[in-house]
Amino acid sequence: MFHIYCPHCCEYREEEEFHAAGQSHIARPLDPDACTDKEWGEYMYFRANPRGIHHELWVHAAGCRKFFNITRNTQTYEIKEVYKVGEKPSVVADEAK
Amino acid sequence: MSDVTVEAMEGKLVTDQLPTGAIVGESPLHHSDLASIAKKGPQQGGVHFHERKLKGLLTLRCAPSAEQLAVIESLLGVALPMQPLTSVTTDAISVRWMSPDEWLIIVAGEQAFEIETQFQEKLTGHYALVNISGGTTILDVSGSHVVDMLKKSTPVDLHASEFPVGKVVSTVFAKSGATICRLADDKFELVVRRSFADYLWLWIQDASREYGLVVKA
Amino acid sequence: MTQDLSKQSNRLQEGGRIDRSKPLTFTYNGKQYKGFDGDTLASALLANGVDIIGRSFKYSRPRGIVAAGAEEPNAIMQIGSTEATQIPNVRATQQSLYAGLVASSTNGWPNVEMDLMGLVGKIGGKMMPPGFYYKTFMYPKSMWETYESYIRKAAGLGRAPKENDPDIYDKMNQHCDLLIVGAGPAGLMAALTAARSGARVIIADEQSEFGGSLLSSKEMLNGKPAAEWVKDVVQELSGFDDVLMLPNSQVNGYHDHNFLTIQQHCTDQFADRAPNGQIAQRLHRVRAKWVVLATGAHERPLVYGNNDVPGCMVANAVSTYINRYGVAPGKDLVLMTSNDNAYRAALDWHDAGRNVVAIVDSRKNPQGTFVDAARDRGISIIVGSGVIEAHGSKRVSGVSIAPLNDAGDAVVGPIIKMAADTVATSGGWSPVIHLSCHTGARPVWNDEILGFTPGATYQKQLTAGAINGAFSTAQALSEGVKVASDALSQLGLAKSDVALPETEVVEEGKAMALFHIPHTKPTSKAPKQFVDYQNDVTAAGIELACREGFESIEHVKRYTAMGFGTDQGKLGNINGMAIAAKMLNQTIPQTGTTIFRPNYTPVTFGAIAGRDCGELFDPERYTAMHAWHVEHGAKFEDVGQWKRAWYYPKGNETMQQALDRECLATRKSVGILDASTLGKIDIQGKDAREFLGRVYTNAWAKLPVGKCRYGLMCGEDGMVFDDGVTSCLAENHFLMTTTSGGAARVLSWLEIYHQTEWPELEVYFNSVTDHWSTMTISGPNSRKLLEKLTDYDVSKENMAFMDWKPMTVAGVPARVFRISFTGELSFEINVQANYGLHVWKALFEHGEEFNLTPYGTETMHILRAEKGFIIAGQDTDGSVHPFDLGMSWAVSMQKPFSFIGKRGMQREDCVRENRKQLVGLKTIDPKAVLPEGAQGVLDPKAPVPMPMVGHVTSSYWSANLNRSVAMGFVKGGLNKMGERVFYPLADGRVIEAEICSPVFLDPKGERQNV
Amino acid sequence: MQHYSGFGLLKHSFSHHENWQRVWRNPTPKKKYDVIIVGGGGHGLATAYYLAKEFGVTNVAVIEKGFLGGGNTARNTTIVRSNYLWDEAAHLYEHAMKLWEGLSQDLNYNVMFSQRGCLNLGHTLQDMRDIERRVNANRLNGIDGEVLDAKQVQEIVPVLDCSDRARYPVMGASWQPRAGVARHDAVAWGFARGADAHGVDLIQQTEVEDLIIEDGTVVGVRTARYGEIRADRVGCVVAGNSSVLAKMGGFELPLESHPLQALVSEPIKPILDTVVMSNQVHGYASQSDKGDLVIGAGIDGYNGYGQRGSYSTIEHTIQAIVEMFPVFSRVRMNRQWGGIVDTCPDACPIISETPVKNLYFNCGWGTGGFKATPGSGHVFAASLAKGEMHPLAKPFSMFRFHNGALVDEHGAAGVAH
Repeated sequence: MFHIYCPHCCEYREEEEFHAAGQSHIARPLDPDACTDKEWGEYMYFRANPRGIHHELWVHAAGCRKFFNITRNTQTYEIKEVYKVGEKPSVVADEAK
Repeated sequence: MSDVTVEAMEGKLVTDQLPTGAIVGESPLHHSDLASIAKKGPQQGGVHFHERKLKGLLTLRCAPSAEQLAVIESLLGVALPMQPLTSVTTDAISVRWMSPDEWLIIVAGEQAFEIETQFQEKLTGHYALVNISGGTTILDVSGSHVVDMLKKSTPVDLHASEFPVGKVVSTVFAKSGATICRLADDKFELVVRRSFADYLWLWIQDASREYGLVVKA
Repeated sequence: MTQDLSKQSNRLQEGGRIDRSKPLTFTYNGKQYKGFDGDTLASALLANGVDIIGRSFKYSRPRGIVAAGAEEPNAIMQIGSTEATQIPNVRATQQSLYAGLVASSTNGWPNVEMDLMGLVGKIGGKMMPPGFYYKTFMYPKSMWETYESYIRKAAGLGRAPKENDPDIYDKMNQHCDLLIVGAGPAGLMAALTAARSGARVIIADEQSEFGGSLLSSKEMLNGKPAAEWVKDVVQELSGFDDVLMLPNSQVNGYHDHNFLTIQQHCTDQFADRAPNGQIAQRLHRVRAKWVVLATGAHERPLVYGNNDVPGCMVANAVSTYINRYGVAPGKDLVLMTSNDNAYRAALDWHDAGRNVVAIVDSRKNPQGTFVDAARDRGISIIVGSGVIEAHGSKRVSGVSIAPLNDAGDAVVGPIIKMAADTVATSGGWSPVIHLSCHTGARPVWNDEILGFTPGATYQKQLTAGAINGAFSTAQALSEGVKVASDALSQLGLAKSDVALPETEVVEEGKAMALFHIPHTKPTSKAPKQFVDYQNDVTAAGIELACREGFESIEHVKRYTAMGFGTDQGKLGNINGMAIAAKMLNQTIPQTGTTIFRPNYTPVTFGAIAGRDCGELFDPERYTAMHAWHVEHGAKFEDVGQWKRAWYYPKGNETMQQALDRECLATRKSVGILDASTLGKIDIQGKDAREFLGRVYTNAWAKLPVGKCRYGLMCGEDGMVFDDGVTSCLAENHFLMTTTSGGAARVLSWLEIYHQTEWPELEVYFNSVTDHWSTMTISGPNSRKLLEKLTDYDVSKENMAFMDWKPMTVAGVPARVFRISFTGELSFEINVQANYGLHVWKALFEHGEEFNLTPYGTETMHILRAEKGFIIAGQDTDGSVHPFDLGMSWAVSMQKPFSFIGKRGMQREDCVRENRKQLVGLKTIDPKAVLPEGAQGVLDPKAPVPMPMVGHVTSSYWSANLNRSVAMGFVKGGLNKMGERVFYPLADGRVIEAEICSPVFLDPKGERQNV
Repeated sequence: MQHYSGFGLLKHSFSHHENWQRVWRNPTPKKKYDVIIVGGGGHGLATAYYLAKEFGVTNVAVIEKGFLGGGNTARNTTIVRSNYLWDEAAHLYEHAMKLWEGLSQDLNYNVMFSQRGCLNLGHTLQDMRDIERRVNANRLNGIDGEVLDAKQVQEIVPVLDCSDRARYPVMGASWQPRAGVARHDAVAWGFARGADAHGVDLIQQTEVEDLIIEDGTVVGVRTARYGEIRADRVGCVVAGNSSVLAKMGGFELPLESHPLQALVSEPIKPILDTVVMSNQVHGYASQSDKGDLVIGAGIDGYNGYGQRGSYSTIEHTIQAIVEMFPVFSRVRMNRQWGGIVDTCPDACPIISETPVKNLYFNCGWGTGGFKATPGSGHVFAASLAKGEMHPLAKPFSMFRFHNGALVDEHGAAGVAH
């Protein structure tokens, strides 16, 4: 049961107020019509799914209804940081450095 | 009848939604006949319940510029609470912070249209003001055991050190949601959606049973 | 004071924390017994000399009580005085005794067969090594079901009640600075330290009283009995507003980020049914800034031959029964130990006036305070030896004692037999690390204390006392202060002064690592040496598992079922690991570790469910007109959480009769539908129009103010997921409608794209679903009806199809949309929901002359199906795109922005030939109504598996057309108009249908355009 | 291989069970194999078994980082059924069902496959439409199934609350009589013992740290414990850890690994004779031969490799069970646990070639892998043996997520099972 700091409400809230919305930083291709089937399929479905540091999108569904990012260790479930949409994470996996 | 007002300045529609004359609105808990319960039911107990009904409720969406802030303050008579989870309450108006770009405004039922009209006339730039009076009701809960009842219903920390008077949170309430504002040490305001009101009323009765529930007219 | 103790043969004349002025009568296996307030069911049974409290699961051997707390494996009872209040599997050592308690033993087989089963166990037991069932019951194959039915008969301990639970349980969310688990010396000291500093503290303990080990020992603190110190501390703690003390409360689960669950027994400690509707149990859901685990330790029994004969106990349990409950569970005690600490059991036994036959110490030269005390009392100590076997069947009658070698793994001398009725053993203490494992930390073996201690964790967790292997009271007290001080400094709270109470000085010699007492015979041939009582796991079984190649401790546990009982191996796991380690020639840490998962002790389902069951299981959402529907006899349909009127039967009408009436009335005159549940989203901003163009498949750039338009919403894969009508209220202001079930999903969909992809677009979305009551009047007379309630000109000229207009209806300002889901002239009237019922009733006041007929969702479905309109979710399933639905008219591929779904619906598989396409299905027999979900084939005579071409999505009897109407998917169906499809049904019938346009009625749309 | 039977048990009881053979060897790996299977769970072991037994490929190693059958095989709720909606999935699961039906005898290891039937409850009109659709498809595909009304459901499960009191009253159900449960550990052990007997090397406690890829072709694996082990073909069957292995191969998969939790009650006397599942109320239960109620529901919404999930999921699951079976209110929950399930966007598996030559993946079974164990192993073995995908596996290529030919089984998969 995660205790999640909402960067908009500026306090910790219970996991029940939030929903996970998948991997962060998957930008919609700017010109979808120029994508091949493979590129489009990868945008829609293919994910890093790492064991370890993961950047993921959550929404404070029962609270302020804002989406934001969480950097979390998917093995230990430790939340390393939260940051707003449009911001970059400061904690990243070793191989991504 | 030519009482239909359509204002479409700024490309938005504002209409008066209240009837004139003797038509009485029916709040979301109308069918529960709280008035009779208030009269005939228990007069003592640890939780007090009151439906503050037929108020004017408006959602303001805006990422206000300084200029917009000033206009809004002049229109509402109070400044928008900009700090997360804060609120302003006066006799005439309550404003609740909901989100970085969202506030809930509570006024007397008939004032909603007035505020909508004034915003329409005076506030420029990107914003939305939405009347949600029909879709929302306010449940005031108070009493010596009100915190115990709330602790059964919501996961937020209600301890005075974490949840002082004036704090407002939107959160999970039972299997629905509510916007909770602490009005006094032992008094809270719950803003809830109409369609869930009956369920929440059942829930609150159940959660209050061991403390005794007093319905206030 | 004189008490009639005659019936409590093992009750001591004095001592214990029981209230001898409050005798209680209880029933066990149909017989009445007496005990005292303050007893547990277990102590009362022992007081009454009840030896056998159950039979073992596999071998049906008689079993007695071995422990005094949560670790008890045998005393698993059925409790309950009435059918509805039966509770299976209550641990007698944790159940407070109350007047009128009714308990019975829980055996695998009915009582009458018990002796027979015991016999079967003795003989058949030899054929039932671990995993025996994997090796047999296979031949002949057809017999397996018969075998299995016998296996199943043996299943289970207690039984579930047959009637519904009359009790209620609830939940409470708690927050604190420190949650202290365990109110023994360490926990109490931590609580006191934290409380004095103003921290918010919750302290929970599974026992009915705080004090932990101090309640069952004769220790002195500050020169007074420890229990008095406990009383003072409890009193001081109860004076703090921010300290919540929870006795009778097990902390059962430790979840991520310091979320813990506590099961508080509110009334079930003194009644099987909560009096006066009180809460029976409360589940506390705690979020703690810091957690202090002061959970203590469980004493480990030693494993020896026939160690399950009633009368074999854990040493500390003997002390607890004597000191806390005033019960000596026997007369002649043999204590076997590998450490000094356990000597206390013999001392307590002796001091209670009972006979200590001998202390059998595996060490050659024990020395220390307790050893000296035993010698002082003249108790015989047999050193360098072990009890290799207990004798007796229904109660211990004696023991065999033999000298052991230095390693403790071989008998090296002659056996002495001694008479005794009780064998107490101790192999040392296992820290209660269960909670510390729940979030994934792996325990660490500590050779000093011969046990596992909590592993590293990132949870804000501190541990104090015996859980760390700090077994002495003095250590526990000082660790309690230390962890509280650490937490306080992390919390930024100033620490106030707390003085440590003065403890007695105790010298203890080094303990010996001993788990499994050797026998003169090899383990496989020796009398059964039980490791896990509840699952009848023996040392021989573990050795066999290892010999067969199950080398991982997880394999051993799974193969033998060790640790899978309701006690989760609290007594046996480490002994089992030690036996496996030895067999595999490894150390214990090499063999693995022992991981515990929630729950620490079992938790009542009702308590976990709390009040979220029955009528509060899930919200029922109501529209403003709900009470009217109820009053008018509506049947309801669940649509998401909404209760929607389904149909309104009159008198004795069947459903079909009611539907026929509703359908005919609507098409002939006028019907009314409560459509308030449709999702409604207010969209404002200068980019609202652009946004709509991106999320809908069709064009929105030119929709004029005052007009409405239907749109399809697709995922990025191009598959339809919702649809609805969106109206232009003003240039930068729209009202979107969604399906009733899809409202939340659509709003979330809009928000995620706005917030993460296109934040530059100036637009706001707000749900107004609940704000508006929506009532649709539909039918040729709907205009006439509306005209009765408004002065507004609703003529065709002033209000065309797909227009919306503001007007006053029945005195209430309304927004009226001339849109139609029935194909009839229709008006959708929206008013603020506080006035919905008023307008609804006003319509009926004026509707009588038009036979205004309320209709529900079913008639709505029929009427739209006659027109071939789809319902997202019924005629779509996430695998169809707009072209599959024959709705290319609703897709604008020319829009400049590549709308959501456009790219997806052009993928290779989405543009292939022969996709399933939605078509009308006209049954050849007009009276035959295809079942929804029927699967079509082209050749009804084809052998199974038959190639299927698609299923029926919507199908109804149409009273208006006096025939059935249906829609469904057919492979390549849009190019197969006029061809036949066959639907072979389960009852053997085959319904034949012709592929046709889905529009069965008024294909030109003239009825709605009047 | 030592033959198991009741007679054998009797015989061994005279020698105090001292002479049972090892169930499998504990070999040191060779330098090179024809096929390496990464992952010693049920699916991997079944693959190895069928490779050796059916397809004559015996120079095979199974490399397992922990102990055999220690992943999801050990953590699932053991439900076996084949009533899937789409032809492709239905044929695959039915292939497995047919293998289940003779598995104990084939393996000479009693996997305790108990065909006690499975009910999928319907509580809404749309549920019932979906049930009709699925059962009709099953019937025409030759898979047993019936649509029952509430009264028939009540007869099969007397303790189920089929009254109108329920928030979502039971309207009916689909019923597959051949469905049931099996003993999960026995499945892994039975396949392992069978594979070992056919010469397969089962290498435990050996983690694959990398794939050795030369010129776009996999040629072996690198392990911490034994260094390089070479192979002509490598099949990865590592469930929740598939994305980690794929990354070693330099590609991503359309997978997310989620926690899936399950729980058991304390053992109680037999009360529930079949498997009961509900998508709408969201929970399912069966009773084990030992008497435990075995209960589960859905996955947690976030990615997680921690083998645990959130308490609220457990709470909701138990609410659903108490709502469906009010008489279970006083039964107590003994233990909960979590697995790591690799979920695919269409709730169907991936049995596929990959961008790396000779590297194959069998994954994405999500919450429903156990029931497919023999079928999955069999078709994957056939594919690995021939270097060409088995016809039943072809629709489950990972490349369907490029061309859009998904097999969407969310409806039939419903609550995790």
